[in-house]
Formats: sequence, structure tokens, C-alpha cells
Amino acid sequence: MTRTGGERIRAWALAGALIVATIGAAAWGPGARAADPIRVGFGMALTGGLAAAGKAALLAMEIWAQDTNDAGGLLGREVALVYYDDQSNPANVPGIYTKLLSIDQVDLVVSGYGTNLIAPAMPIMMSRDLVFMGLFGLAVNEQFDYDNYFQIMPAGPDPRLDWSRGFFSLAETLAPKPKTLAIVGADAEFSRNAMIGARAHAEAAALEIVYDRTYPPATVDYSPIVRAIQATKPNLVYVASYPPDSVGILRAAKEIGLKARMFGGGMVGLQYASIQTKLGPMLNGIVNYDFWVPEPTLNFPGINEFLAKYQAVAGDAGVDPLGYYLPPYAYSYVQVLGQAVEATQSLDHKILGAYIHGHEFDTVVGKVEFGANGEWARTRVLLVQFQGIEDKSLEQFTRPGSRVVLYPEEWVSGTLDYPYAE
Amino acid sequence: MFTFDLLANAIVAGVLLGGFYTAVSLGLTIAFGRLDVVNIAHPAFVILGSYTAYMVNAAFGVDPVLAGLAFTPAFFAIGVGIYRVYHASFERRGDESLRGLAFFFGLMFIVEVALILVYGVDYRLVDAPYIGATVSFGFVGVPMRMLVPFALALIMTIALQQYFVRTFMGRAIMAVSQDRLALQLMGADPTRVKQLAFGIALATASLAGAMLIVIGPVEPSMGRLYIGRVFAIVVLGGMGSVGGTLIAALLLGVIESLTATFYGPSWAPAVAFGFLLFALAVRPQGLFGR
Amino acid sequence: MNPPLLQIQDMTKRFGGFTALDQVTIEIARGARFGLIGPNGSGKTTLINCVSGVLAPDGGTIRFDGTDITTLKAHRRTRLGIARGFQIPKPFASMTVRENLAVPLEYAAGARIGPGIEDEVGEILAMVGLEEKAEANAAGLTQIEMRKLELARALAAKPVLLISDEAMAGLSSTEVDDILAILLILNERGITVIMIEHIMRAVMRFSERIAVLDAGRKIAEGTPEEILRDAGVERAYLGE
Amino acid sequence: MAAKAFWPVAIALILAAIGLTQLLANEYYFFAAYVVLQFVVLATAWNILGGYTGYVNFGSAAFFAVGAYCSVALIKAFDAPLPVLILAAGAVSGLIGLATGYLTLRLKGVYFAIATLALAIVLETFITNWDFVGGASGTFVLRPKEVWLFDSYIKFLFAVMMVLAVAAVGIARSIERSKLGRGLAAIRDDEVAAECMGVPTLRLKLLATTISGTLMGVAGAPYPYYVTYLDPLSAFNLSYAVNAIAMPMIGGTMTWLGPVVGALLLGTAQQVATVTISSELNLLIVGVMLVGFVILAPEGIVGLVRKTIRRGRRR
Repeated sequence: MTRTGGERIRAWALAGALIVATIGAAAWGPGARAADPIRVGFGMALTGGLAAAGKAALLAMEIWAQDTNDAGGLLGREVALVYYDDQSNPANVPGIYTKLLSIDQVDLVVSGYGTNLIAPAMPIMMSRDLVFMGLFGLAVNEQFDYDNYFQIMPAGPDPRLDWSRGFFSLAETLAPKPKTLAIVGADAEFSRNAMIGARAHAEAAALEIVYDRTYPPATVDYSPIVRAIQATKPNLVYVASYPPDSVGILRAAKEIGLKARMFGGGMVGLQYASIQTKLGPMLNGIVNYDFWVPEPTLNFPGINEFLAKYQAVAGDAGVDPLGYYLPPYAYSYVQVLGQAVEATQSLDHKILGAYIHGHEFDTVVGKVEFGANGEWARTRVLLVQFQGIEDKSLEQFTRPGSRVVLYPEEWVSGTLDYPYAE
Repeated sequence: MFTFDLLANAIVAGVLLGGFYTAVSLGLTIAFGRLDVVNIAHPAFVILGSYTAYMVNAAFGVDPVLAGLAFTPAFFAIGVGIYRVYHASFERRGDESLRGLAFFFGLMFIVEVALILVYGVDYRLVDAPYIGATVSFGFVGVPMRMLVPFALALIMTIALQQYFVRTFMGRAIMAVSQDRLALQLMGADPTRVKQLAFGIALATASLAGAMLIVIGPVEPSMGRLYIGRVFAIVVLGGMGSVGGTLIAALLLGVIESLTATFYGPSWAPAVAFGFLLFALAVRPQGLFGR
Repeated sequence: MNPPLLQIQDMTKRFGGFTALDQVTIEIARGARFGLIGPNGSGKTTLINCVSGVLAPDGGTIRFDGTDITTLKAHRRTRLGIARGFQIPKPFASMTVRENLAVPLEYAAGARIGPGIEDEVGEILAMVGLEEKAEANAAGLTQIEMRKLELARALAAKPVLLISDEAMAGLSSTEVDDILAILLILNERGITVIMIEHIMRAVMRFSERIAVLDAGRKIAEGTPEEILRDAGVERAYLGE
Repeated sequence: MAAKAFWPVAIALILAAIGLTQLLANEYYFFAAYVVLQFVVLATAWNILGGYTGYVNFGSAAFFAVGAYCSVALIKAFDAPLPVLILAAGAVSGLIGLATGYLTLRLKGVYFAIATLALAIVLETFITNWDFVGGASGTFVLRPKEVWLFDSYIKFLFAVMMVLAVAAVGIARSIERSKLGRGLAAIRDDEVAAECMGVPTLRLKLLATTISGTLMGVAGAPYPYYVTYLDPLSAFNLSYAVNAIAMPMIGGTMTWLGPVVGALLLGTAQQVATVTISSELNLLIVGVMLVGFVILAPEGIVGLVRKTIRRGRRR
């Protein structure tokens, strides 16, 4: 309680020194001035809950940078990626993008993976009028209504509805027509939105919703939930889930013997090879959304070359070995930006924004055209069904026919096998 | 949509889940209830157990539960090591309440991040012949995926109970925090007894981890979700009673299962923890306390 | 006639199945020097814990200065004037000796920190012989100094009733005499003192009346001479 | 006398912060400094209960999130201005602190720690299911377009957080030097002895949980405007709880300076690490530092520095 004056002064000096250090250290970093290469800046989830996706996306973007530089770069300059780990935490995003823009002075910016990590960057982009390419954000622009936001996930102009359009369009074609629907999903951002869409479709199709519940992501055993669904005897079961719960629900459905005409819909995770090879034949009959599968109808120019490069390095990077789901789109969203720069011969964001709005792009995920809200002008959320899965080998998931496309019409590669179980 | 069939199934599912919760909680029942060592890193070690089982299963195709059993000596050794550090740094200084807690908190974080560094944040699954199979008793279906951990948890509970009641060291462990005098009369060195007990507590994490990955996919930060549940069970079980832990875990499992089935799964965790808060407020000695 | 300062009536305390106190009734007059003895585990400390409010009894009542304090919290009892030392010293380890005394002075005796309090602290420390150690850290004291600190801290609460729980264990005979002298001075100033002690010589010399506890029951009460003659007491201490 | 120097220095710091916002154009520094200052408030708040009173709160994230969500609710309902948000968030979090304390503080200290863990989950479940504030899908919060005196909103937020940090540290410092502070220290050292020396332990502990909770809520109140998109997972992020414990432990829990030093050091290190070493190592460092410090330097940096000074003087 009785400290000497000298010590107090020292304590204050320490505090002062620390504050100076804070400010000084914050300025420190791999900062560089706008130099020769064209710099593309972003934050990406390289640790934390979304790291699996973030790392795969980064790999795809590095392949794009390599491809672009091999072809002579943009505007005759090399491209370089400048990125930081957002740790899957939205709190880090505003800092990262201000650093990218005001200290690293990057020329172009693209988003990190997922709605939660796109949204916190939006106000910064809006205050500086920058073109912002989004990677797998769901309905982000609904709130911000920002003209220069473009999003590469093919959800379509009305993401919530388009997400499950395939599932419900196909349900209409079943004979006899289904009457009842169960909806179940996780207490989290994507699944809540997907469920809203599913409810809207159900209303339009006059389906009776007999079960409509969410569960917490921490659920250990899904049997009680699946049993409760089973008890309502639904014709259709629409699931909006994340990877661990997708597995849990699927296993519980098999164990309990869930009966439904169609089962699946919005299950995240069943697109990943690591999960597919664990579930194997259990997947047969599931209808689920997807963005790209190795079907003949989706054989876009450049996709196979890209996947070959990706798969060659995926093992070392510890990411999804096949890389069908996210990586082609991560490649495409920078590809779109690069094509815009080349076409306009400009790095002026106004010009770039106007160009992206008015043109169609040829990418490894096919032709891409953006609507007014920055989403794909037309939806290309695929509805696929697992068919003929015999064992747990990785190879069979690279074969056409293991996941046939049922919707949209333009890309159909097979027919629906139903009921799921009766 | 209430039916008797659904009720019966919900209770059975809850009991099975409760069995697994018992396995996760027993280590803490020993450490917290018997030794007064508040090891909040215990669930993180359970996840570590899941990963060791996964590693062996993926590399050699060994049954995950057997792998979990094989790793118990390693976990025991880790436990002994941790207790030595804990004792020397905190218990002896009488500083366990603040810094000791922070120590385990940091440990939890280190285990989690170490797993991420080695395995990444992907969900990991295991293969075993019984995963996906179901046995039916009338209209009650029991997934083997849940039944195997349940049976194992029961064996673990009984084995530990017998050990504590029948062996000299077991009785010493039961006495160590409550009855110093009895311990002295038995001629046992409390530090050594606690070291042994903490080793056993951590060894259970290896088995519990194996059960966890049999039940469903596992990722490194999952342990946090169990901290609250596990403490709820240990406290409700009466702090240090093996039988009480079993009953409390079964009760929590059934409550969660009934909530998930009839009310809405969203509220299942809040119901469980609300239960804990309520219990702490009105009956802190646990439901089956002394 | 004035009522007794402390009336303990049918005090009962159980721990699970073990009865630590069984309907103990004791009355202590104002200004008395009262001794409480009994073998290990006979319930002396439990009784003191019930009187000071650390434990809640399962039955019986406690009246202090005529008012029922059975359900009163410990700190309220201290403010009323019941202060105690602990058998195993419980110093505030992060504080200096001076700060240790400041806590009861501020909270129990209602003093404000200021020049006045310094005098009080000095006086109390001088009384117990700790004035040299005023600025020392409490955690670094020797066992004997800690016992003195226990006593000093209880005095800082300005008690009407002082309970000394084995304050002399481990002290040399001159130190025991010192403490006894302090307690006698305090008693002369009007403070009622309850002494729990194993050192028979000290209890017998100090106390006007003595109560004997055995296995949670009061087996005898009387003057030191009566207690020494009591056959039951002898049995309790020496066995059958 | 340094006791008198505190407030002039504090006010000078605030004025310097405001001055900086007018001089320095680069927004990044304000984003980074905001986060560091936010941790100063959180660490200081945690230390009032943890360091001064000896009660460990594992649920700092919950108090912080309640503050943030209280703001979201008031923005959605009334478009309330920031000072109102801060006051309301403090009040609500303080009440929750009081209630938690009331439920558990009559028990052994560790039950309080466990209860705070459980509380975090109950509150997260509640927010997840409360659709008005966005529920599980999260919610967008648009920053006001303009703000008086500042040319960007983040600079304004930075200045606000600076005021809050100085206020929090000031409160902690006053408590430390007051009768209340000595009472809390007595509880930390020995609760039974404190009670027997006339310290109303329950009331003081409740006061400490309330003040601590209030300050944590206050730290969270401006957060929705900072991040502009809030979802339960990030608001209840464990990193808040970890940092709120690690920072005072590393800085030193006995004085107000400890959490400040810890937060400035660890917070800055994390900000720098975010833009340099992009790896899990970043998180590992916090864990290892926490464990290392509690084992090897239980009095933290401040304690170490003091010891060194004392030793130096003796020579």
C-alpha cells in the first residue's frame, strides 16, 4: 500500500512505454508500398472452425495466381496474393481489411469464406467504393444493398429460395404427389436461412409441415430427433445441416430406418470426400444440393485442368482430396476479377464494377453472369442424388454417375431414384 | 405427436447417451470430487483420446475401443506428470483456486491447438463393424453405435467402483481429501495417492474419447461443449461418488433426449444447464450428496 | 440482575450421520474468564464455529447480550462484539501485518483509515509484541508470530467477547505467560474471554469457570477446582 | 504524488486519443487499437472479481456478448444512440453478474467458476433462439453514416473505447485503494477469516460480480458497430474468455496495472500476429504463455518488475 515514489514513476514509465509499443507494433508488419505486382488482398479462415474450407480456397486461389502469371499476368504485371488468417472469427475481419487497404495498399480485394466473414468487411468496401468479390456468402447484400458486391456461389438471385428450389421442384414430380414435409436444421446461420426458403416453397406447394425444429450444433446423438421426425410420418424430409450433424442425422436415419419419399436437401458436408469415404453406401438415395460434380453435363473448359493441379497438391496441404465443392469457385471468383481487369485494362473500381455488372464471364465453373444484387443472375444450385455407391473407396466418387444431377433442367444427367425408403 | 413408442425410444436413447456421459465424467468425478483438483481440461483430454483412437484406427484398422484401451497407460502417465506439475506449482503453495484453475484452462487450450496443428480442424470419423447396425427389442431400436459405448461405460463404472471399495489404494483415494486422519492411519502418502488417482482419472479420458468418436465425428475444439455438461454431472452426482455420477449422467441423458424428442432439440443444452444452475442454487451437495 | 452475556441453549450440530454437538447448554456471564476444554474431536471448535457464525447449528439458540443471534451472519456477530482467533492461523496472506489489522478495524470496529487507526494498530501490536513486524508480510511470519497476529486481529475488532482458540499451542512457557498476561489485561478492561486450550496449566490458572466437552456433550461445568476433582472428566481424558 | 498523477494522465490519454483521430488518417491503427482497448476493459473487469476477490469467471464471453446483444436489441427497437447502448448494456450485464453471484456465491469458489461456464451456454442458447436479434443466423448492424467531430465512425469508436478503458481502469484503481478493495483482498486471502473480521463477504462479492459484469457488458456494447455483423458464435467466442483470464494472469492480478499491461502486451501481440504469422501458433502462444506464467511467475509481469526493482535497490 505504501509504494515509494521512484517505483511509481517507474510503473508509469512502463505503462507509457507499453502504449508507445502498442502503437509502434501495430504499424509494424509485412507492409509494402504499391509496387510492381498487382496485389489481391483478402482475409481467409486458415485456423478455426472454417479452416478446412478456407485452406482449400486459398490453394485454389494460389493456383489461379500461378496460372495468371504463367500467362503473362494482368496488365502486363504479375499478380500477388496478400492474405491474413481471420481465424474464422468475424472480429478480426475489419482490422484485416483496413490493414490490407491502408497499409499494404492492395489493388483488389476479395472476401474470405462464408457469410460471417464477408459481412464485417462490407462497410469498409462501401465507404471506399471498392469492388468486392464474395466467396460463399448467403444473402449478404440483402442488408447492405451495395452495388459493387459480387458473390460467386451459384445460389441465384434469390438465394434463400433458390437454395432449395431443386428439392421442391423435384418433389412436385413424384407420383403420388407428396403431402407432408418435415424440416430440421442446425441453429446456425446457413441452415436457418435454408429453412426459411424451404418453408416458403412448402407453402407455395401446399405441403403440410408436420415437423419444423432446429437443434444445437453440439448435439451428440441425433436418434431422438430422427425418431421424432419419423413419428410424424412425413413424405419429404428436408435437412439443413453442417458436416458433423449431417453425418449424425444420416447415421441415425439408417439405424432407425427413417421412411421418406425424398430425404436430404441442404446437408453441408456430404460434398466432401473425407465424409463420403466414411459413409459409403449409406449415402445411396440421399438427394442433396451441390455446386459441381464430375458429370458429363458439367464438363466446363478448364475445370479438369484446374482439378488436376489442385488434386496434385491437396494431399500435402491436408485439404479435401477431390476438391469439387468449393475450390473451383474460389478459383473462379478471382478469375472473374482478373478477366474484368484485363478487359477494361483498368484497376479503377468504378470501371471494374460496371464491367462485371454488364458482362458474362467464362470461368472454370462455366459461364457466370451477375444480377443486380451481385448474385448469379440465374441459380445453379444443383440437386444431386447419390446412386450406386458400393463401398468406401475414394475412386468411385470421381466417376460420373455416383452423383447424378436432377436439377436444374439444363444440367440434368440422370433420373431420381425414389422413394428413399418405405 | 406424443406416443408411447416415441417415449420409450426417447428414454432408451437418453439412457444410452447417459452411459456415454458417465464415461466422460468419471475422470472428473475422481479429480474434482475426490482430489479437489478442478481439471477443466478433462474434456480436452477426452478429445485427445478420440484422436489417438482415430490415429490407430486409420493407420492399422484397429477397433477404436481397443485402441482407446491400449492408450490408457499413456494417458495415465500424462496424468501423473500433470499432477506433479500441479502439485509442485499450485497445491503446495495453496494457490489452486485461482492460478490452478487458470493452469488447467491454459492446458485445455494447448491440447486443443496442438490437435489442430497436427490434424487440422476437419471432422474425423472411424470405422468399426458395429457402426450403423441396430438391434431391436420390440418397437425399441437400439443403435450399436450407442450401445457399445454404453456397455463399456457400465463396465468402467463397475470396475472403478469395485477398485475404490475393495483395494487398499482405492480406499486411500476415496479418503484422500475427506479424511486425512484415516489416510495417515493407513500409512499412505497423500501426494502419491493423489498422483495415482489423477493418473487413473486421465486414463478414463482415453476410453471415453474412443467412445466419443464411435458415436460421431470429432473435431479438436469439441471438448468445450462438454465442460459444462461434465461438471453438471459431477456436481449433481454428489462430488466424487461413482454411483452418483452414473445416475446423474443417465438423468441428464434422459432429460436431453426427452427435450429433443418432445419439446425441441434447440433447448436441450439450456435445459441441462439450467438444471445445473438450479441445483447449485438449491442443493449444492448434489442430488445424491452426502 | 443482568442476563448472561452469552447464552448457548441446546446447541446441536450434525455432519451427515455424525453428531458433533449434542444439546450443549452453556451460559457465560459478562466480564467472565471462561475455559472450554475437552479431548480432540470433542466438539470445542465446532461449538466456537457455531457461536461465531461460521457454521449454522442444526438445533438450539444463541443469545448474545439478550438478543437472539442464532441466524445472524458471522460478520454481523463480529460487529456486535464477538471476535475470535483461529486454531489454525488464517492470516490475510497477501497483506502486511498492519493491513491485517486494518481489515477488522475498518469493517468491525468502524474506524476510518487515518492517523487514528495507525495509533490503534500500533497499540494492539505493542500489546501482543508484534510492533517490529508491522510492515512484514503476513505470509512470512513464524508460527508463533502468526498466533500472535490471530490474537491481535481479533483485538482489532474491538470485541466485547473474545474467543481464543488454542492461541498458545506450540509456545514456550514464557510466551504462554505473555499471552496469559495480555488476556488478563483485556479481561480487566471488561472484555469477556472464552479460552479453548490444551495447556491445562494455562486454562486452570486463567479461568474462573470451565466447561468440559466430550463427544459433543457437556459432561461437566464448574470452577477449576471442581473440574479437577470431577471423575467424569478424568475418565474422558484418560479413558476407562 | 503518483496517486494524484493518475487522473491528469488519464485525461491526457483520452485527449491524446482524440487528437490522434484528427491527425492520423490511416484507419487500420484505430481498428487494431480498438480491439486492444476492448481487451483492457475486459481484463480489468475480470480482474476485479478474479484478481482482487479470487473468484474465477470463465464466462467473460457471455457478459461481453450480452452487452453486444443488448445493443443490437436497442438498435433494432429504438435506434438508440451509443451512450444509451453503453449504459443499458452495462446495466443488463451487471444484473446478470449479480444474479449469477447470488445463485452461487454462498458456495465454494469453484462452483462459481462452473456456474459461469454453464451460464455462458444458457445465454448463448437463449440468444441463438431469439429471432429479434437475428438468432442463430446472426444480424447485420449498419453504422451511422456520420458522427460529430470524427471523419470516420471507427475513429469515433476508438475514442469511445479509450474513454471506457480509462474509466474501467480508474474504477479498478479506486476499488483497489478503498475499504472495498481491502475487504475484497481479505476475501481472496481467507474468506472465513474475512467474515469473522466483520467483512460482509456475500455483499462484497455480489458487488464485485456486479461491477465486473457491468464493465464486461460495457466493453461489448459498441462491438456490433465495430463488427457490423454479429452472430452468437462470434459474440460468445471462447477467445474472449481465454484472453480475459490470460491477460491479468500474465500482467499480474494484484494491482490495476497488471491487467492493463497484460492486455496491451497480449492484445498487441495478437494484432501483430494476425497480420504476420498466419497460423494456429498464434493461439498456442496465448495458452503456453498463460500456463508458463501461472507456473513460473505467479505474480505476473508487474510482480516480476517490482521484484527486480526491489532487488536492484537493495544492491
